Amino acid sequence: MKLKTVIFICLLLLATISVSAQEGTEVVPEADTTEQMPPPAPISMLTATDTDNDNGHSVTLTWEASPDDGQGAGTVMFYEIFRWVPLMRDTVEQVRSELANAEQELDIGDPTGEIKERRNRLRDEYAGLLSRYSDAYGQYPNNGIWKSVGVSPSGDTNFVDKGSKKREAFDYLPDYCDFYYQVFAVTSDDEIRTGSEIFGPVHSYGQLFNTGRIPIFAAVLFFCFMTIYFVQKAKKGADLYVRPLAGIEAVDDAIGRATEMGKPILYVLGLGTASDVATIASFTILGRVAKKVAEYQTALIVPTYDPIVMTVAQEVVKSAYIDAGRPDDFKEDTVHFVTQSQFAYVAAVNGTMLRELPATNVYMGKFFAESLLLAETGAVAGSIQIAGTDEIAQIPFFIVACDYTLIGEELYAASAYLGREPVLLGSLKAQDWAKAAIVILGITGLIAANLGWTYFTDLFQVMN
Amino acid sequence: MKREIPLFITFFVGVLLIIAVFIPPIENIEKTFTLFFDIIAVFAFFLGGGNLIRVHVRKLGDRKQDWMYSLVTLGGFALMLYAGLFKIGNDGGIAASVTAEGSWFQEIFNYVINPLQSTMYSLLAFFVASASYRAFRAKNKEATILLIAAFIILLGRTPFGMMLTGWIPDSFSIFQIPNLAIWIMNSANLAGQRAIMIGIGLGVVSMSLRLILGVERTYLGEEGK
Amino acid sequence: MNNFLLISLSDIGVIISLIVIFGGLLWLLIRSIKAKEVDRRIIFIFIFVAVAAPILFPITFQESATEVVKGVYDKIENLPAGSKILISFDFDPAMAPEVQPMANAISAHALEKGHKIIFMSLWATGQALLSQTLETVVLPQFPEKEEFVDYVNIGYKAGNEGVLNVIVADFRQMFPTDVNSVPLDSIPLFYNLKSCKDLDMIVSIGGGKPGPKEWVLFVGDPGNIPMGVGVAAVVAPQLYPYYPKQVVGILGGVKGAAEYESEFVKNYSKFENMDTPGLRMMGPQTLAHMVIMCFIIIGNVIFFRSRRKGGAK
Amino acid sequence: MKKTAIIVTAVVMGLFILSWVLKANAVSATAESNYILRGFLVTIAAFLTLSVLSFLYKDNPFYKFAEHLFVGISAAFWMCLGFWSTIVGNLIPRISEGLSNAFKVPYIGGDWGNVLGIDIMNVVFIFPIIFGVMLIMRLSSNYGWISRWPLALIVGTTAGLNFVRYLQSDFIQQVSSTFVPLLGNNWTGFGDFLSNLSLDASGQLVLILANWVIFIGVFCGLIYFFFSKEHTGAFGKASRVGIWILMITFGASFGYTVMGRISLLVGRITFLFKDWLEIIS
Repeated sequence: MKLKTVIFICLLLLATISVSAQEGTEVVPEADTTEQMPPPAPISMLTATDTDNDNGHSVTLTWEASPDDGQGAGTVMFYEIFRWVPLMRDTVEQVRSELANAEQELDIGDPTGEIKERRNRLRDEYAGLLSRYSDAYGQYPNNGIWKSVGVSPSGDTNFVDKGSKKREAFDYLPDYCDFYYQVFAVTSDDEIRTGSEIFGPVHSYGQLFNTGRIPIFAAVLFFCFMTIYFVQKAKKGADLYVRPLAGIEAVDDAIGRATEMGKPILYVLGLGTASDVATIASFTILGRVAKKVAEYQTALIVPTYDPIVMTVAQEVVKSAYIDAGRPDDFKEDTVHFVTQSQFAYVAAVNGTMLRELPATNVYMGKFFAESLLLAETGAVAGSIQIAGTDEIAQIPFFIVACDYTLIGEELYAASAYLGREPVLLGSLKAQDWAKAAIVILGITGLIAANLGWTYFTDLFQVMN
Repeated sequence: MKREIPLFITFFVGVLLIIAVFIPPIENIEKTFTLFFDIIAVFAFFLGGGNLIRVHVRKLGDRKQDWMYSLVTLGGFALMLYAGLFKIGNDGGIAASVTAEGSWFQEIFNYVINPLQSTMYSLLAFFVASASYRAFRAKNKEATILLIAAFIILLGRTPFGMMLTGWIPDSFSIFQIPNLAIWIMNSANLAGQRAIMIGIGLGVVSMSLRLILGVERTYLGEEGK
Repeated sequence: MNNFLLISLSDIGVIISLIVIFGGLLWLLIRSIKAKEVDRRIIFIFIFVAVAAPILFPITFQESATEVVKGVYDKIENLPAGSKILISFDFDPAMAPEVQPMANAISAHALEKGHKIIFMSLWATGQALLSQTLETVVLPQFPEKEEFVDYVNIGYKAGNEGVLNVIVADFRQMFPTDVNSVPLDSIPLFYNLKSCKDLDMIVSIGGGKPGPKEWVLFVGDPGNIPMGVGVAAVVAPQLYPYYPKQVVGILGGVKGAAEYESEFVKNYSKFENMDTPGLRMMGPQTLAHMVIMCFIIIGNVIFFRSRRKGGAK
Repeated sequence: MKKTAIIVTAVVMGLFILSWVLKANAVSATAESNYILRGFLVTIAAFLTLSVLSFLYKDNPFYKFAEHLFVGISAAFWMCLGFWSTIVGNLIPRISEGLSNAFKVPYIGGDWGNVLGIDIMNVVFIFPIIFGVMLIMRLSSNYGWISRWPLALIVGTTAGLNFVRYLQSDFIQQVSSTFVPLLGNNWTGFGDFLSNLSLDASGQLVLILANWVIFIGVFCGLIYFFFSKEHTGAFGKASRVGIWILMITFGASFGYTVMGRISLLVGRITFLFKDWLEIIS
């Protein structure tokens, strides 16, 4: 034990000396004096192709692992990939440095505006040079350089050489420019490495259509077709059934109750923005509530979280009052902005609930942690509560604390249900058919998976 | 014109973004549009701030109930706006980060907004309890299932789950309550979540299509028709 | 199992608060038989006391370790002294309250058993948390243990799963030096340690990606090295399919940490007074959970009694 | 009534000032230089915390004060953040070099190239400004209708994005993730199958059962969400199973989140005891 410690301290000293001696350079392991290992076997079957389904500027390489990778001598630690890049006929570098100088001078000060002019000229010239990158001057193997483009750990058999599409970037990878590739199998000693055969020429280019996304494309077409078909059918007068939604039926009763009690109705649109689908669905329900409220001449309070939502809600409520034939009863302050901070908004709405004691609270839209804060305070105030949200994590809280809850999709369906317009009902029907498709595909896929037919499940693989 | 142009804008932008997904050269266009969205949303702050001031000034003017508190709101608003827009106390003036340590803006955040926010949030601990008491009652079949599932999971999170069922041999460990809780989370809970998610997904898709086609237009401030 | 409450009798505060809570609940239960509803404010008071009391007077419940937690504990317990264990800190400060207690307890346990530990991290933010464990657990509690001989900190390397792919075959490729640029070859602990395959056990603690799952798939499985994992509660269910073949055990969330701590403290009386944040955090949790469950029961008693009475809904 | 309110307020204010003095005194023991301010800040944080907690008893003037302060300050907080991060951080660097210099943010124009010496990006990013101004036009009663244009842009953008995103993530990927092996992967015989009911991978029956529950649960759950067909007969039964599955989901999720909610309260109470009262370390 003691001996060990002494050795250790000596080693440590040695190490510190060596570190301080070669400050700034890489630390070379001192103690490693094992004998030279033999170079590993090279990789085989190197191929390089343009990366599919992208906007160019990327090449994908594949190979077969070196026999010494994992098995064999097991000495391969990683692979280093090199690309041969042709040089340009024009003096790109020179223009680039001139440009850099000009930029620097510009930073110091430019009283006459002359430098800026020169800078702009150089910038254009440089861009012009780079745009001709593809008619590069180098012809393999002359007038080009090998450039290391990356490493890949052992066990890997592919590499994506992805460059920037910006001409001035250091890793610019031009399209339609002939490249050559070589892959080195490297051991733990960086010096001991073996190169593969050189593969080339290959160039990258952009595709116009992303074939990896065909499953999505098919789903888009399927869905559009279904919707348009059922909308047309509904327009021709087919009677489409929609099952009743308890939460929506309850809204009308609740408004009646509020009128009897002479208390207001509180409508909370949640934390969504005007672009959240839940909020948009909520606008439709708000329109319906506002119309009834206008008819019954009950008070309505709509505190909002998002200014744009406030704007839209004002429009919706206003037109509901106009529809109900009571435009004069509409007060701008019915819909008001509170604050765009989650818990401050909740604090204010909770305060409103306990002070105004609304007969009914309606929560429709996007809700987060505040769902239960609102619903419990509402319960304390003794209000009837109707909720609907598509935030899965919050549905349980509404279910527990509210009288009626629209679960997820029911919230969207509610807007179609209330509208009762053929087009809306048609789209609802299409939605159901898509669900049926899921059930059928799911069962088929399940059978396929259990029988080991991977080609069916592969159909659903979406690339990036 | 008041109605057609907005509908056209929605249609055009929507279709453009759908197509862009399949066309690599323009697949990043959504980033630009999202940025547009953010910028427009900031302009909306003026609307929001304006509305806030108007509502509270009116309350003050009308001497409505609790009008004094509106002074607190307006005072806080003005103070924070002053601290934030002029970067009071930020070292390095205009180039400093608005939330730099030691600035007024950050201090107010740390000692006013943060305690208020987290205390509001922590009220949930109380409300979770009162909601459980009120709502987890075996009123009917559905409510009973809800109650049992919640109770098993709650029990599984305390040492009592293990105490009650720890004697069950390991090869039947599924009946030990903590394990049963995990199993429920992994099976029935997952199934329910997934069903809701698929439903919501289709609902969003369908609603988006309705918006793009101009069928659903309440967001423009008009009833269905 | 019988005395599940570890109450030091001197701590009167604990007893008073427990009496208050459970006496109160009992009283409410008796009242509930007469179908009298409980005011919400009473529930609030109970919750407040149940959370505040364990903070004021640390109440710890002896957690009995479940099988999955015991798997990790027993593995460390049964390895011969001097075994080499790697502990990877794959988490960030947001996750730390939940998983750092696990890292601390496992480190203390392993060092106490005389094992040698290699600390590392796959997360850039994990490095600071790693130093925290060194400063609060390793240095003060094990002053006799020497760096480089009993433990070493090789720090963080960027590359996520790539790092794992390399170190399963060779440490020096990815970590030529330790965190302070001391070459691995000069570190006694690494004399006979070339790759992960030479380790006796790996413990990955985390909850995101890369994390325990990646360790299992990229190192534990291919290298056939025993793996223990500690994860945040939300991801724990996803790791069960790997137990017990691919991982020897799983610590899930604060509860997992508490179970491990309680198992450790129970068997090593020397560490009786060790800081056990997992157990400490479980105190308020357990009491509050119990209060909530009691109120659910009370609510149902009231419901059934009032229905029998035929009272109004 | 009024008298008691005044007394209560006075007492609370007195306690508050006392706490301030004590806190400042405690802080001054450390190296902190402006201890009076520090003491005030900690005390006000504690005061606001208690004010919000008092809401649990009932609505009261302290809560009203905290609530109104919170609303005012937070509204300005988000406005300032929006201004500095979006307008100064994202918009200005794209439209004008001069303004970028004035606000000391790096100019990032030129990315999209020049046409006739004009930066395309400068031009394109004028659009959100125009739309933003249109939105504010809402305040005018005559031209309010023009605010629908930016709204249409916003809705169109997200409708387009959501349409594809949800089709991909919910339709295609969720379907493929229900392709689970219902018979298990490594069958070890009936004896093991029936005798080993542990949760881990060796418990065949348990794993397979979970897969069946997921499979049946997803489909019955979906059936519950059918809107255009009456829920009667076999369809109605499946939909009922669907509701049960949903109820288990809701109950389980509720129970599972309780722990996180309690931690929040632990945090607040620790603040009161430790940072304010300093009765625990």
